[in-house]
Amino acid sequence: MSSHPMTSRPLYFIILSFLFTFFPSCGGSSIALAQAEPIDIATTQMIPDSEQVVVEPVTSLIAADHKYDDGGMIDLSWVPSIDDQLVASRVIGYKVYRIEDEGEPEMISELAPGSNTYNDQSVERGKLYSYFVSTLSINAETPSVRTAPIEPQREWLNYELLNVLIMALVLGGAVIYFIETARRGKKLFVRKIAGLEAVDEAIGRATEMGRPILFIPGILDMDDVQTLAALTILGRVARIIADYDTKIFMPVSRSLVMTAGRETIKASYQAAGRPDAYSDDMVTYITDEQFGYVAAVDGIMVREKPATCFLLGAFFAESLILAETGNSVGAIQIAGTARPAQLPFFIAACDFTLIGEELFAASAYLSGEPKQMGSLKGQDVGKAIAMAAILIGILTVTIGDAWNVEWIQNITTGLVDVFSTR
Amino acid sequence: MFVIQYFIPHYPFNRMSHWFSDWFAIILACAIVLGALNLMKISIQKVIKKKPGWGYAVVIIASFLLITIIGLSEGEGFREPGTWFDWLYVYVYTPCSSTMFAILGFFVASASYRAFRARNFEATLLLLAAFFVMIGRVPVGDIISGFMPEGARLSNLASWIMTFPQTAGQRAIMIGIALGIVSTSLRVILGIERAHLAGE
Amino acid sequence: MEHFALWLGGFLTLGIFSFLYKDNPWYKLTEAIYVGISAGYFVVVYFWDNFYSKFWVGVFPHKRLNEAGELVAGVEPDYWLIIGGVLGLLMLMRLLPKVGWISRWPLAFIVGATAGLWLINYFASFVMVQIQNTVTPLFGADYNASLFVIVGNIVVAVGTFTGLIYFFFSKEHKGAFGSAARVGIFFLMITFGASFGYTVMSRMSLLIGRIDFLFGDWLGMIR
Amino acid sequence: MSTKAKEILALALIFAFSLIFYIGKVLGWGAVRFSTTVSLIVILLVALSLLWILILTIRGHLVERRIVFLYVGIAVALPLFMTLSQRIAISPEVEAVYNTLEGLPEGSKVLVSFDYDPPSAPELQPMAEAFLYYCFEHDLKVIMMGLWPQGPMQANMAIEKVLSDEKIKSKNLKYGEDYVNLGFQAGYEFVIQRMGSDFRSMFPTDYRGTPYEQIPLVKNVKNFSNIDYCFNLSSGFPGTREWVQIAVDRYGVTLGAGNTAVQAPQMYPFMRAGQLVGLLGGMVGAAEFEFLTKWIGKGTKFMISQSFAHVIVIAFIIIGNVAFFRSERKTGLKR
Repeated sequence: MSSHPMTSRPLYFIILSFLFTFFPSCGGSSIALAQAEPIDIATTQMIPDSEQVVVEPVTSLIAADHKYDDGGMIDLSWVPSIDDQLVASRVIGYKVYRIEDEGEPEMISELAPGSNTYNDQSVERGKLYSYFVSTLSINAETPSVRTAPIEPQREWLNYELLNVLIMALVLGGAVIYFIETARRGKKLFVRKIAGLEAVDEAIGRATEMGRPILFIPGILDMDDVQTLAALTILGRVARIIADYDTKIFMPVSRSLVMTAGRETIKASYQAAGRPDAYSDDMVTYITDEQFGYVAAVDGIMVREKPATCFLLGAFFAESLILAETGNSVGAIQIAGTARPAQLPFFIAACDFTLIGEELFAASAYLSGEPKQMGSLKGQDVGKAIAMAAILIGILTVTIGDAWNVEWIQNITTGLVDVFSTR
Repeated sequence: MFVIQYFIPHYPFNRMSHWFSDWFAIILACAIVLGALNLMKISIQKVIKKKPGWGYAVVIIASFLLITIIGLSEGEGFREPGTWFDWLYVYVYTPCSSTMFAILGFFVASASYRAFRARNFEATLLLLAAFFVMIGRVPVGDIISGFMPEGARLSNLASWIMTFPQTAGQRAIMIGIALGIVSTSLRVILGIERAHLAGE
Repeated sequence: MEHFALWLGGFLTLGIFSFLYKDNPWYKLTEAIYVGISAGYFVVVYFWDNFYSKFWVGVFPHKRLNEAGELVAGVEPDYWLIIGGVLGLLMLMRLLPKVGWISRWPLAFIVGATAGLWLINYFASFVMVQIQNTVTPLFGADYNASLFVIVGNIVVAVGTFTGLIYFFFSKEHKGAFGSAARVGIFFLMITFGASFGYTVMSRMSLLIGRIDFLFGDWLGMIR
Repeated sequence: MSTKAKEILALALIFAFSLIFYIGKVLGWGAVRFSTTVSLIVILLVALSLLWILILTIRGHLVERRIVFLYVGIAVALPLFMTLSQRIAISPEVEAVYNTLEGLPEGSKVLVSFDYDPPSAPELQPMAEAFLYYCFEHDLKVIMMGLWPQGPMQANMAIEKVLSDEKIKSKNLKYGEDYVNLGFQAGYEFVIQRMGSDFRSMFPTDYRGTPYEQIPLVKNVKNFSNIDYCFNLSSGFPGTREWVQIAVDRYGVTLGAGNTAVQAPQMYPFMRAGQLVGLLGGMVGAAEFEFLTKWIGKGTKFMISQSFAHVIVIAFIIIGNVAFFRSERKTGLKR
C-alpha cells in the first residue's frame, strides 16, 4: 500500500489557505506589548532534597494578530531566558499561558528549550486575549510579564500572495484572450504532436484486424486533472471509433470514472449518430486496488489481444506492467501521463508517448476547434514568461554575485519575490 | 451546471476545501456501490451464460462476498489485528499486491532489453544515461572504474547525472505540466471542454 | 492455520509469477481471488471510513456519556455533510434507469471543483516554485564552486530553458528554434534514462524481497 | 512429449519440491548453502550461457522475453544461497554510523525508531538486525519505537532474529532491562516534539501494555537528554527528515539513520551539515554495515542479488544492441 498514490487531500490544505488568502479585509494590526504586570504562578513540582533551580524569565514578549487570516490566530514571540543555553542549559522548556477575557490563566502549550515563537490557533474573534510565558527549570517555573489584551482580526485579502494572484490572472488572461481571438476566426498555428497524429492510424489498424481497442484512463479518480484530460481525449477517440465501428473496451479502477466514462462514450456515439451501437458494457469497473486492477487488466490484454492500447492518465508503478504486457501482445500503444516518474517506462515500452504537457494539449489538438487551440497559445505565453524569468534571473544573479553589483542584485531579489509563494 | 462549476472554486470560504474533500469522500462511498454492483453483474452474467472462464467469475463473486460480509459484520474495529478481515488482508491481499509489484523487476529487465537500443541519437542518450546510473549505483560500478580518479568514478558520474541534467529535464516537464493543468482547468471552468459531461 | 497461511501465500505468489510464462489457469484463479478480495476490501473500507466515520458519525455524533449516564462532551453535528450525502444519493440514482441522468450533477460538481482547486494550487506550487529554484548563480560569489558544479549549473539552466522550448505548441520547430527544441528533447531523454536506471534498483529490491519470502519464509531454505 | 504434458510435469515438480522442503523446514533441516567453489562454478555457467545467447543473437536468433525473465529470476534467486565475499568498499557515511556506535560506553541508552513498513523491509530490515546485533553484543541498552504503525512489528521481528544468534543468546538479555519496545504512536513529527519534553507523555505504556514507570530500562529516561544515541530507519514521511529537524535541531540529539535507496540522496545535505552523523543508504549501506558489525545477515546476500540483477539487465541491454546493429546491417535502417 505504501506505493499507492496519496490522494490529493493534503493539497486541499494548501488550497484552503489559498482561497482564504485571497479574501480580504483590511484589519488594522494590533500588537500588544507585555506590560509590567507580573502574575503569580505557584512554582510547581518541588522535589525534596534538591535545591530549587530558579531560572530567568523570558523578555520582550509580544502578542500580535496573525496577518492575512480569518481571525483565528495570534502570534507570540519573545526573547528566550538568558539561562536557556545550548550547552548545560538550566532551562528545560517553556509553558505558554493564555488568559481569555480576564479569566483564569490556562496553559495552552509546552515548548522545547530554544523556542521563541508560538502560534495560537485556537482563538476566536470578538474575545480579548492576553498571554504570558513561563520558563521551566528542572523543578521550578518562572513566569514572564503579561501582555496587554489583544483581539484577533480578520483580513480579507492576503497581500503577501498578491503576486501569485497577479501572475495567475496574467496567465488566465492570456489563455482567455487567445481563446477569444481564435473564436473570432483568427487562425492559430499548432505544431504536430507525434502521438496524436497516430490516433487515426491506430484505430484504423484495430478495425482492419477486427480486434478491440483498450482504453485505460489511469488509476486516479475524477479529482485528478489527468483523469479529466484522459476522458476528454476518450471523447474524441470514441467519436472516431464510432465512425469506424470498432469495439472499444475500458476497464477502470474507480467507480466515478466508470460513470463518467460511460457518459463520455455515450455522448460520442450519439454525436456520431450511432446511439444504438453504444452499450454500458464498454466500461467496466474492476477494483480500486492498484495492483488488483493491474492483474485483471493484464489478463484482459492477454485474452482479448487488443490491437491498440491507450494508456492515458495518472499512472504509478503499474505503468510498466501494463505497457510491457500490451507490448507483448503486439498492440500499438499510445501512452501519456503527467507523472514524471512514470514517463521513462512509457517511453521505453510504448510506441508513442505524450510527455507531460502534451497530454493536456491532446484533447484541444484532437478537437481541432479554434477555441481549444487558443488555449494552447495561452499556455505558451506562460512558458515564455517562465523562460524569460529564468534567463534574466540567472544572468542577474550570476553577474550580481560575481561582481557584487548592488542594483543588479536588487533586480534578482525583486524577480525572486515576484515568484515567491510565501 | 455551468454556474455551479464556475462558482465553486471561487466561493470565498475557508471551509470550502474541507467540505469538498468530505463530500467527495461521501460521494465515493456511494459510488463504489455502483462499481461493485457492476463487477458483480458482469460476473453473474458470465456464470449464467456459461461464458468461457465462468468458473473464475464464481471465484470473484465468492471472494468478494466473503470479505465484504466479514468486513461489514466485524464493525468499526474491522482492521484490528486478530480479526478475520485482517487475516485476509495479511495473508491474501498483501502477498498478491507485493508479488504484482515485484513482477516489475522482470519487466524492467525485458523493457530495457527491447527499448534501450541505439536507434538514433535520442535513444542513445536514453541508453547511456540509464546505463551509467544503473551501474553507478551498485558496488560493481566502482570496482570497474576503480582506476579512475575519485571524481570520475562511476558512482559520482551517476549522481552528477541525477543532480544536474536530470533536474533540468524534470523542471521543464513540471513547469509544462502545471501550465497544462492550469489551461485544462480553465477550459473546463469556461465550459469549452465538456466531453465528460455528455456534451450537453 | 500458520501452515495454511504460508502455503496460501506461496500459492498466490507463484500463481502471479506464472503469468510471466504465459496466461494460465493458475494465474486466472489467483487473479480472480485477488480481484474479488481487493474489490470487497475497498467496499468495506469506504463504508467504514468514508460513509460511517465521516458521514454518519459526522451528522449523528456519538453522545459520550460518563458512568453516571450524564452527557459529557457532545460533538456538534456537522450538517454541511448532508449536502455530500445528497450528492452521493444522486450518484446512486444511476441504478434507476429513468432518473440516471441526475447522477451527472455530482459528477459535474466534482469535475468543476477539481478544476478550480487544482488551478491555482498547481500554478503556485509548480510554476512559481520551480522558476524560483532555477534562479541560482552559475558559480558561487567567491568562485569556489568546483568545475563539476559550475558545469552542472549551466546544464540545469540550459536544460530547463530548451526543455520548455520543446513544449511550445504554437511555433513550428524550425531553424534555431527547432535546434533548441531538439536540445530540449536530448535533455528529456537523459532525464528519462536516468530515472529509469535509478528505479531499476528499487524494483529489484522488491523482487528480492518476494523471492526471499518463497525460499526463506515459506520453504526455509535460506537462513 | 506435448507442451501440455511438460507443463503438468513442471507443475508437479514445483509442488514436490516445495513439499519436500517445507517438510524439511518443519523437521528442522538447515539452510541450503552453496560453497564458494560451487557458487563460482554456478556464476561461470550463467556467464557462459549468456555468452551463448550473445553468439545466438549474432547468428540471428533473437531470444524472447521469457528468457530474459528466466535470467532475472536466476540472478535474483541464486545469490541468496551462495557464500561469496564481495569486496565491499566502506563508504564514509556508513563508517560514521559505526564509529559513533563504537564510541558509546557500555550501558549507553540507544533509541531506535522504526519508521517503515513491510514493502521496504528488504532494504531496511537487514540494517535493523545488524544494528541491534551490535548493540546487544556491546551491551548497549536499546529503546525501540515506531512512527509508522507497522514499525514496532518490524522491530519485534528483528529482535527475534538477533536473539536467536548463539552469541547473543548466551548473554541472556531481558526484556525491560536490556531492551524495550515502546510501540507505535500516531501523530507524525509531533510525537518527536513531545518526546523532547517527556517520553512518558507520548508512551504511557510499552507495546505490551506495561506502564512506562514500571519498565526498569526507561524509568529514569525523561527526555532526549537521557539518550546517548538515536538511530532512525526510514522509508518516507515521517522519517529521517523530521528526526533531524526536531530531535537534532531542537534537542541536540546525535542521530544516525538508515534509509531506502530512493530516499537516501535527499539526506546527503543533512550529512554535510553535520546534522546527521552517518547514513546507511539502501541495500549497499546495509551490506557495508553488516560487514562492519560482522553480523551475517541478509543485506550482503541481497546486495549480491542486486548486483547480479543489474549485471544481467546490462548484459541484456548489450545483447539487445547487438541484435539491433545486426538487423540494421542486414536490412538497412528501419525504425
